[in-house]
This record gives sequence, C-alpha cells and structure tokens, in this order.
Amino acid sequence: MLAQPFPLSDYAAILPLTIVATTPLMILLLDLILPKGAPRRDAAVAVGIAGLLLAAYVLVRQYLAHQFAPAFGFGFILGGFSIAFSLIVVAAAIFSLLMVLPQRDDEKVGPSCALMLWSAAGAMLMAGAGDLMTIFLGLEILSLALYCLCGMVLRASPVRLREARESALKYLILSSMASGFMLYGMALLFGATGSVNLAALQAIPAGNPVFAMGCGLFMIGVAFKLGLVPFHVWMPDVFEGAPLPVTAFMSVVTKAGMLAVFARFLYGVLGTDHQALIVPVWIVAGLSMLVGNLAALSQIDMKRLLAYSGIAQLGYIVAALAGTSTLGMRYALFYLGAYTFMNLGAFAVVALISRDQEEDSHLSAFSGLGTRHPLLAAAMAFFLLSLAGLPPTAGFIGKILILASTVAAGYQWLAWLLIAGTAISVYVYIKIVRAMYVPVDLAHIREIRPLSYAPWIAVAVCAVATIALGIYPAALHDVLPRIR
Amino acid sequence: MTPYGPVAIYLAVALVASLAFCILPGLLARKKPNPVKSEAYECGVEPTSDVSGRFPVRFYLIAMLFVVFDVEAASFYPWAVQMHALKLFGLIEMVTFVVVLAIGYAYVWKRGGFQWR
Amino acid sequence: MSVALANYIALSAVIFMIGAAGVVLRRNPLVMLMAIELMWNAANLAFVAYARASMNNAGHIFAFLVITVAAAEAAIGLAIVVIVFRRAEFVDVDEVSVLKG
Amino acid sequence: MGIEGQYPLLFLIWLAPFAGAIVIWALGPKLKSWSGPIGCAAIGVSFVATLASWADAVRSGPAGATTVVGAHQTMVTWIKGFALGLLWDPLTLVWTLIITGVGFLIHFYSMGYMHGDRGYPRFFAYMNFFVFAMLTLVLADNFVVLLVGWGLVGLASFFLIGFWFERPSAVAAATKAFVMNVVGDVGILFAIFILVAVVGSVSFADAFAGVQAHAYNGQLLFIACAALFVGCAAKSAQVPLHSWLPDAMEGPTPVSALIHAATMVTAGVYLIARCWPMWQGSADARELVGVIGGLTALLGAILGIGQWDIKRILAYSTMSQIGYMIMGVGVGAYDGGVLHFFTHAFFKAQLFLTAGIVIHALHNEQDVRRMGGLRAREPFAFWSMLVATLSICGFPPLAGFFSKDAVVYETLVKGHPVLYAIGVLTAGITAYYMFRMVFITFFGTYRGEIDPSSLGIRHPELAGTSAGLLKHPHDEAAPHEEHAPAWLMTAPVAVLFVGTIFAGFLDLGGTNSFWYGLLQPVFGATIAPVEGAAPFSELASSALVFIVVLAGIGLAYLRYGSTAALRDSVARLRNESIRMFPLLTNAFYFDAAIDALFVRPSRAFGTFFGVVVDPLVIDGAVREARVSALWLGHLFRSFQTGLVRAYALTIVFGAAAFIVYYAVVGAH
Repeated sequence: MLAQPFPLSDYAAILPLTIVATTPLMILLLDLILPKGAPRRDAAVAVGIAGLLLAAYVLVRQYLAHQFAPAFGFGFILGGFSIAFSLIVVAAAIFSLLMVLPQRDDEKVGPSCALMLWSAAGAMLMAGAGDLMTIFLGLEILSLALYCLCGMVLRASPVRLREARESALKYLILSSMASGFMLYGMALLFGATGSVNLAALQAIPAGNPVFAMGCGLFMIGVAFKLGLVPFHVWMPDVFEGAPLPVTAFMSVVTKAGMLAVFARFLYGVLGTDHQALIVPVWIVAGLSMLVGNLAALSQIDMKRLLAYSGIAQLGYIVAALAGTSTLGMRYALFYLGAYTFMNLGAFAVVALISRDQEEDSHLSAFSGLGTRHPLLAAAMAFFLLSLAGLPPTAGFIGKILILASTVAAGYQWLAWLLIAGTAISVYVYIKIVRAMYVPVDLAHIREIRPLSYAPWIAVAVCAVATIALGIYPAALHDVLPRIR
Repeated sequence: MTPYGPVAIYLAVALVASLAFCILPGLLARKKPNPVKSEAYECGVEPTSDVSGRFPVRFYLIAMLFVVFDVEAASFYPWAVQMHALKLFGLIEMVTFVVVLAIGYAYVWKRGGFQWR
Repeated sequence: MSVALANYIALSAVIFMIGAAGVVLRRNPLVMLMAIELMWNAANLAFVAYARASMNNAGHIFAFLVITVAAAEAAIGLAIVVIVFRRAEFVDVDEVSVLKG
Repeated sequence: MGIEGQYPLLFLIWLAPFAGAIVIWALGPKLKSWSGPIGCAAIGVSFVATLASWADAVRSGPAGATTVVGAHQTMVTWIKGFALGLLWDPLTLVWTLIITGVGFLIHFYSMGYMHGDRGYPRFFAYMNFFVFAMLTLVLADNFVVLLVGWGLVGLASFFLIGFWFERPSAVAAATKAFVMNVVGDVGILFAIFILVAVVGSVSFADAFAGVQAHAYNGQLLFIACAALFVGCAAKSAQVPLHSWLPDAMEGPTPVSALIHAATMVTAGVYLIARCWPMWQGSADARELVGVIGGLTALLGAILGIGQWDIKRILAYSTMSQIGYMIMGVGVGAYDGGVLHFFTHAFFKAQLFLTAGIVIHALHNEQDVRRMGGLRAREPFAFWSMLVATLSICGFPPLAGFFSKDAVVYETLVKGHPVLYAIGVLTAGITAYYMFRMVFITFFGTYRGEIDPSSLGIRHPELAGTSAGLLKHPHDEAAPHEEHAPAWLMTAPVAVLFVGTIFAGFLDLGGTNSFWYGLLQPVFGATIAPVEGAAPFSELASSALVFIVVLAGIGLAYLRYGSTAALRDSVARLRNESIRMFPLLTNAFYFDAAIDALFVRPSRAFGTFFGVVVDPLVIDGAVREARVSALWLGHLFRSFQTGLVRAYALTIVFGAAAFIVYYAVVGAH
C-alpha cells in the first residue's frame, strides 16, 4: 500500500516542470557517455530542446483541458496564468539553446544546457508558485543555475574570461543580497499572517505594520529581479559579461518568472484594496522607462544596450499592471510575449554575426549588415523597430495596449512617462537600423562568415512572430482572456 | 529570574572557559627557554615559508563538494524522523532524492572533481 | 518564562542590518558572502521565532529549506570567488571592475 | 463616418496597384517591355474602379445627429476596441481620383520616357508600389493604417528618388528624403500614442468624437495636432523640413511628376483636411499650420527665382503651391485647399511631363541657360508649358485661378490679413519666376552649343542639380538609339490640358457649385461662406491678385522676354548667374541652418529631432558612436562605476527608501 499525502493529480499538475527538471539529468549522463566533440555538443542541445518541446506540449494540453487546480495544498497553482508564463519560459529556453549551438566549446555545452534547463524549471516553479516557500525555491533554483552559467566561458580570450567571471561574481553577490531582502520580507509576511500561503496572506487587513514592511522587502526582491531602477545596477554588467546565450536567456526567463510572482502577489494578495502598498513599484517602473532608455543612448555594446533597453521594456510591462485591472494583466502578458520574441530575435542576430570563439557584440559589427546579410539585417530591423514600438510590429500594438490600460486605470503619469521613454528609445534603435543600411565602403566590412544554421531558426521564428503579432495581434490576444 | 538569565549564564560560562584556556597554560607551565626550543618545530629543517600560506585551488573545490553533499544529506533528517508515518511514499521520495544526488556525484567523479591533481 | 517575540525579531533585524552593512563595507568577497549568509540567517531566525510564536511548523520547514539552499549558494559562491581570484595576490572585489559604463 | 457595408470595389482600387507591383517585381526580367503596359493597366483598373464606386462615396446616410456620408468597411478587428477598415468619402474620392487618374497618365508617359532604360521593369514596380502606398494612406479609416501608408510612401519615394543609384547624388538625395520623412512618421506615431492615451482608440471617428466630447484637456489637442503636423510638414515639404524636395529631383522626371502632382507631398494636405475636426477644435493649431503654410509658399516662390535647373524651378514652385494648400486648410478653408490640390495636380503634372519632354529632346539637359528658342523646335512643349504656367500663375479662367483665389480670399475671410498679403505677393512672385523659366527656355535662340562658361555656368557638372549634365543611363548604353514613339509622351500631356484649363469651373457658382456640393457633407458648416467677414468682395480680391500676377509677368517679360533682353540674352544670363544673390543660390542656407541648429547640438545632446538629422547617424559610422554619445548618456554611464560595492550601496539606498515608505504606510 502507498500512503501518499498528495493525490496523483498533483503530480500531473507539475508534470511539465518535472520534465524540464529531469531532462538535464539525462543531458549530464549523455555528456558522460558520448565522445568529445560535435556529437556530445549536439546531443546535449537536441535532448534539451526535445525535453522543452515535450513540456510545451504537455502545457498546451493542460491549457486546452482546463485542468486548472491548486496542487500540493496551494503550493503550486496550475492555471492559465501559470501555463502562459511557463510557455514563455519554455520558448525562451528553446531559443537560447539554439544560440548555444554555434559555440565550438563542447566541454561546456552539456553542463550549460543542463543548467539552463534547471534555471528554466525554477522559473516555471515561480510561474505556478502558490506560497512563499515555492516562490523562494523557484527563485533560488533559477538564480543559482544562472550564477554558474554567467561564468561558464572556456577557450576565450583572457579579457572575455575576466568579463564573464566578473559578471558571475557581481550577479552572485548582488542577487543573493536582494534574495536576502526578499527572504526577510517573506519572514515578516509569515509573521504577520502565521502562514506562508498566498491565499492566507490575502486575509490580512490593510494597515498591519508588519505586513506592510513584509510587502516592502518583498517588493525590493521583485524590483531587483525585474531590474527596475534603482535596483537595475547589476543588469548591464552581468548582461555584458555573460555568454551571449545566457544573456538572452536571462533577459526573458528571470523577468518572466519574477513577473509571474509579482503579478500573483499583486492580484492574489494585495488586490485592489492595498493600492498604497504598491505605489513604489509603479514609481520605479516609471523611472526605469526613462533611465533605461537614456542610459542606452550612449551604449556601443549590443548586449549592454539590450540590457538597458530591457530595463525600460520591463518598466513598460510593469506599468501595464498599474491599477491591477484584469485588462492590464492580459496586456502585460501580451507585451511580455512580444518582448520575448523581439528581444530573443535581436540576441539571435547578434549570435549569428558573432565570431566562433567569442561573440563580438560591438555595434560596429552591424554597419553594412544590410549589404552583407540582407535577410538578417531585415529581421534585425524588425526586432529593433518592434522594441522601439513602431508599426507594423508587435511592440507597437503592445505599447498601444499598455497605454490604453494604464490610462484606463487612471495612471496618466505612467502613460506620459511611457511616451517620453519611447521618444528616447526610438533614437537608440533607429541608430542601429541606419547603421545596418547606410552604404559603407566595403573596406571597413569584415569578411562574410558562413552563418551556423541553428540561430537562424530562432531568428526566423521570432521575426515571423514579431510581425504577425503586429499585424494581427488578435491571434494571441483572444487566447489571453481565458487566463485565470 | 528574567528570561535572559540562562543566556547571561551561558555567555558568562563561555567567556570564562575560553579565557581560562588561553591564560592557564601560560600560568601553569614551567618556563625554561633555550634557543633550540624557541625554534619553529620543523624536524630540524629551517622554516621555509610562514605557516599561513595559500591553499591550492583543489582544496576549495573539494571543500565545496563536501559542503554540498554534506548539507544535502541533512535533508534526510526530517524523513528519518517521520519515516514510519510516511511509509512507502516517503521512501520513494527519498530514493528519488538520492538518485538525483547520485547522478550529480557520478558526474563530478567522472569529470575528476575529486582527484587531488 | 520565555523571551518575547519582539526581542527575537529585533535581534534578527539587527543581524540583518549588520549583514547588509557588511556587503556594502567589506572588500573581501568571501567576507561579503558571509555577510549575505548573515542576512539570510537573520531571516531564518525571524522565521523560527514566528513559527514558535504561532505554533506553525511552516516557519521551521522554511528555515530548513533556506539552510540547504544557502549551502548550495555558498558552494557556488566559493567556486566563483576561486575562479575569479585564482591568480590574484589578494582578494579584493574593487579589483573586479572591467565591466562598467 | 461612412455607411457600414461590404464594398469589394474598394479592395480592387486599393490592391490593384499592389498586385501590379508584385507581378512586375516578380516577373520583371521576363516581362521586359511588357512591364510598362502592365503597370499602366494596374493603375487603370484602380482608376476605373474609383469611377465605378463614385456613388458610394457621395451617398449620404440617414440624416442623424451627425451627417454620415460615404462608405465604410471594417476589414478586421485588430484587437478588441481597435477595428481597422477602409473609408470612402468625398475627400478620399478626390484624392483617389487624382492618385489613380493622374497617376495613370504619368505611368503611360513613363512608357515613353523610360523607354530603353536598364531598370525599366524595376521602375514600374516601384511606381505601382508608390501608388499603392498612397492609396493605403488615403483609404485608411484609422491612424494606424494611415501611418503604415505614410511610412510606405516614404519608402517608395526612397526607392524612386534613388532609382539611378549609380549617381551618388541620387543616393544622397534619397537618403535625405527618407530621413526627413522618418521624422514625420515618428511625429505621427506620437500623435497616435496621445490619441490612444486620451480617447483609447485609433480610429478617425473616435478621435474626432473626442473633440466634440472635449476629451482633450488643456493643450493636449494642440499637442496632438502639432505632432500630426510634424508628419505633414515632413511629407509636404513645409518649412523647415522642405530641403529634401528640391534634391528629390534626382529621380527620373516622371517620378518628380508623381511625387509632386499626384502623391506624397499632398499627403500632408490630406491629413489636415481629414482631421479637420481636430483642427477646428484648436485655434492654436490652425494658427501654426496657416503661418507655416504661408511662409513655405513665400519662401518657395522666392527660391524659385534663383534656380537654373528647370526641374528645380518646378520643385520650388511645388513647394510654394503646397504652401498655399497647407495655408488654406490651416486657416479653415478646407474646400479651397482641397480644390487647389485638385487643380494643382493637373497643371503640375503637365509642367513636369512637359519639362520631361524638353529634357528628353535635349538629351537630359536640365539647365535652362543651355536651352532657349525651343518654341520653334518643340511647339507642343511650348504651348503645353505656357498654358500650364498661366494656370499655376492663377490666370483666369484657367484652373489655377479659381483654386488659388479661393484659398487667398479665404485667408482674409477667416481673418488673417497678413497671410492674405503673403498669398497675393506670392502669386506675383510665382508669375515672375514661372515666366522667367518660360522666356529663358522657349524664346530667343538656342544656347545649347555655346560654351557653358560663357553662360556663367562655373561647374557644368554642378549646374542645377548635380544630375544637370549627367547622361541618362540609356544614352550611355546606346547613344544613337531611337526614342520611343513620341505620342507615348505627348498623349498624356494632351489629356492633362483638359484638367489644367477646365478643372476650376467645378467651383463656379458658390454654394451650389459642384465642388461645394461634393465637400459640404464632409466639412459641414465650417466651409459655409460667411458674408461681410472680409473688407472687400471676392471679385475685388481676384482683380487685385490678377493685377499682381500681370505685374509679375510683365517684370519677367522685361527682364527675359523683351526683344532687347533676348538680343543679348547670353550676356544677361551670364551676369545674372554670376551676380546671383547668394541667399537664393544657397536656398537661404537652410541646410546649413539645419546643420547648425540641429546637427551640431545633437552631438552635444540628442534631442530626438537633431538626432535624426545627425550625420554621424546618417552615415552609419557607428565606429564613431563614442563621438555622438550624448551627455545624458554619459551621465548615466558615470553611475555605472563597475564596483560591486557601489552597486550594493545603490541597492541598499533604494531599499532604505522602500523601507521608509512602507514603515510610514504601515504606521497608518
């Protein structure tokens, strides 16, 4: 006989998560078995992608079957909400793995893939987390794996090595410090309510000082992971230093995971009657829109530039939640999806034009791209226009939706900050577009390297999605309303 | 007696004890210094470097692995306490846990994480 | 005869502050990591104290969880510090500032 | 706006040119000389469909609270609350008629003009695409599709202006036009953002309804209008964004005709006319647009005096005429402005196509100084040019007379005496420089053989546009290749005579004129004539304008047309070109001014506007990105010291701020 405290349905609920979490074990075993070189490298990536696709399939099945239920005593809440975020995480992980492939660095590919999947698993756990414990667990699984990934560069120039390791150290110290704040906040929340369950936190009446302080510290952790000014300081350095696929991965997955936690906390715990407890987040979001874009103005390293632009983009997304309206949640998800495609697409392009050993993400690598790789340049142009929020791209419609919801929620000032931020960002991105297209004397252009196929898939998919969502967003938008 | 009584006593005892162990030898021991005695104990060899040298990186690696496996092992404790209540379910859970640890262990081993050099 | 909850919390708060200060003030990454551990364990103390006050085991379990995670985190931290400062004469985070701007 | 329903013809109008572009682009090499007829056919289909669906445009629906006129078809719900569709009302009708009608003639003409050019198929693909883009712009029922069309027009113009990409000057001109147009696009983008922020919709109807409902508080409406007008100014070459227009002459002449007469530059006029409720809502916006329009009209005319390149003269005349239109719609004389667009399309197309005939006959000579005496040689061109010139000068009873006088007089009626004075003065200057061109080109003796320097042409290759003496690609290819049959080029011009002469009569008869009947349902009471608003009658005004025009013509005659002038024309031209008032030759140093005002500062700090004109950015030399990095950026770079402890400190400070806030909130 088997006396188990939880019904099997609970395990079915976390099936995708389980898949993503166990695939790395297989990758590691294969890594031990297979001979060095290409087979080992490709196998690792292939298995990883296969696992992710399987997880995605299960997620979709769950979504269509509407088997939405709390599992493990509200420890993990399966629902359209968690599924949507999990799918975004899975997609991001797949694209990032595709970028891993061109790196000749076969000794590191296996572990990298494994860690990436574990990290994704952490994010998926956060997406469904129903109590503080699972939130913390997911957050740490996500982060711990990323600390390692940031430093995982081998066979690169000493400078690259130095950068990568430095980024790992900075990320480690700052992030665990932020986790400390969040953890203490959780302790206070637990103290205020006597329970770690978000559902139970809801019961607390407004104006409980311990609860308020708990929220405050919790929000610090949130703001740090989302990279909202002034908790954004870690992002540029870490993004620039980390290997490109990892940067791409971080730019979406950490955000998606923490956004899910934030949204659940916002809608599930604070609701509409604790507005005062959330104002600081709106403020930092507004700051991010401005500071992120302004700082991006003078960047000449693509990864760093995208880090700053990411800060601003997250500001937009958080702004969509202002007023905690269901509409806002929907639009935030929409923009997050759009952001996933356009941002990862841009990263994939950078990966494609990079050299074998180490990526050069300096902007000058883009000058004359239009003549070297017309298709690639066109795709990149679309990603950048989308990030800038120009039609006909997903970014444009996403911004319009966010504007609509913030204004509807009565946060005019956020809308204006968004418009101002966009004004600045247009320059940032258009500059690169022009660099790609304005004819330059071929003397300056580096020789055309054969492009490895894998990132092409990512670029193609992202480009199609970015444009499709821009031209006919209803496709995605009409699915979202079913999210609970 | 205030709630802090025990704490105070504990602190006092700890302080006294530790101080005592520092001071007593100096007081009790008989002192007959000579140059040979006051040399560093190096089996007759002159000291080459100071004792507090830097450890090889290996040391840290082993230390880390030890920390990980050691502390994860601590997770057995709650299961061990409730083993009979959890019955087969708990056993399965624990086995899975061990398997996962084992795979990690195997990986480290195969990659030569434990070789000193 | 037992120590009031508030005192535990006050103590943990103080420890937390000390930890935060340590991260900002110390230059040795190892010490910084220790300071971070301090912050986490301050949280642990709060958890346990609250758990004991409200007779709710969740706090204990949480603390336990935190300890294990902290161990893993310490191991990784140590590893990173080692690879960063492998060839450094002495460890000082201020030396680590290639990435800036 | 518009009666909801299914209107398949609209899609035919809209997509026929697109289909043509695709077909030609795809099969161009195989089609060869057939791509021309196919291109024409595509536009022709579109034009016929336009005529066929005329009734839909003017049909007015049930007279409810608001007058619903024309047709509206919702294409797709973009997302909830954002439906995109096609709008088909008299205003759109007018534009579509010109775009497809005149566009067709220009396509037809191109078959002759581009005959034998290497890029023959490519050319027609671009032209069709251009027409498609413009139709997208005018058929849109919302700002988003409008913006897409707006951008596509810019793109198409980029292709066509840079059509002869082996000329560096052509590429430069194309890039310049594109950059300036991007400024406009972004302006409209922000207008859209503002509208969404205010009325939560992108459709014209909701935006205008918001005006009635006073949804725009404070200066918001003005800001929105101003943002829109940035777009208009860029597209319609209004001061200070006009400098791309003359350079755009680098494109083949039919392109200039298409850009100037039928498409592109009139888009600004369309947008303002389309958004008239918004402008009616904000007096400041009207003031702004009117003044800019007046300035542009005057400036364009003055600059027209100083040009030697026949196409540049026409370019500045366009700039000036568009100024009239903008001024008209700016002061609220919507029907007048639109009418001027309508008539202008005819005579401007005729002017350009005729100029094309002349240039073609002289093997791409564009410098009027090296022409002269062509009256005998090219009689058809002469008469055509003369009539069109009279029309543009507003010589009664030609088309230009009615429209121009309508605009000019309306400025007075709406109470802008200064603009009125500008309008009248500009009319005089227009007459002067246009007839200057006619006299130099067609009278006297042919000066083509004379050594350029004796005509004061210092740098022949730089005369007029740098394209001045460049050989037409197909002449390089085959010098003595016979031209296409002449009627291919003369027939369209002949057709244009009709419009150039008679188009104005549509406005005859005040409120019961055809024109008023057509547009009244759109603009409603705003264009109803007001009695006694002006100190004197329209007739008197017309007489005044007429006198000024005659004066201008007379002056031109004395300087260039009289027997005395013609006798020593060479010496006179030489003098003039040497003594030319430098301000004129340098187009009032506008490019220099833009450089000084925007480019330099933009290196110091990147105001968006400056940035877009920033050469560092334009030449894409990102390796100099450091140089163009902006002080604001530097400011934020300086925060990023790279020291972990500094970062930790920042975070702790942020945390402290949070903690304080939450402590305060928690306290009560």
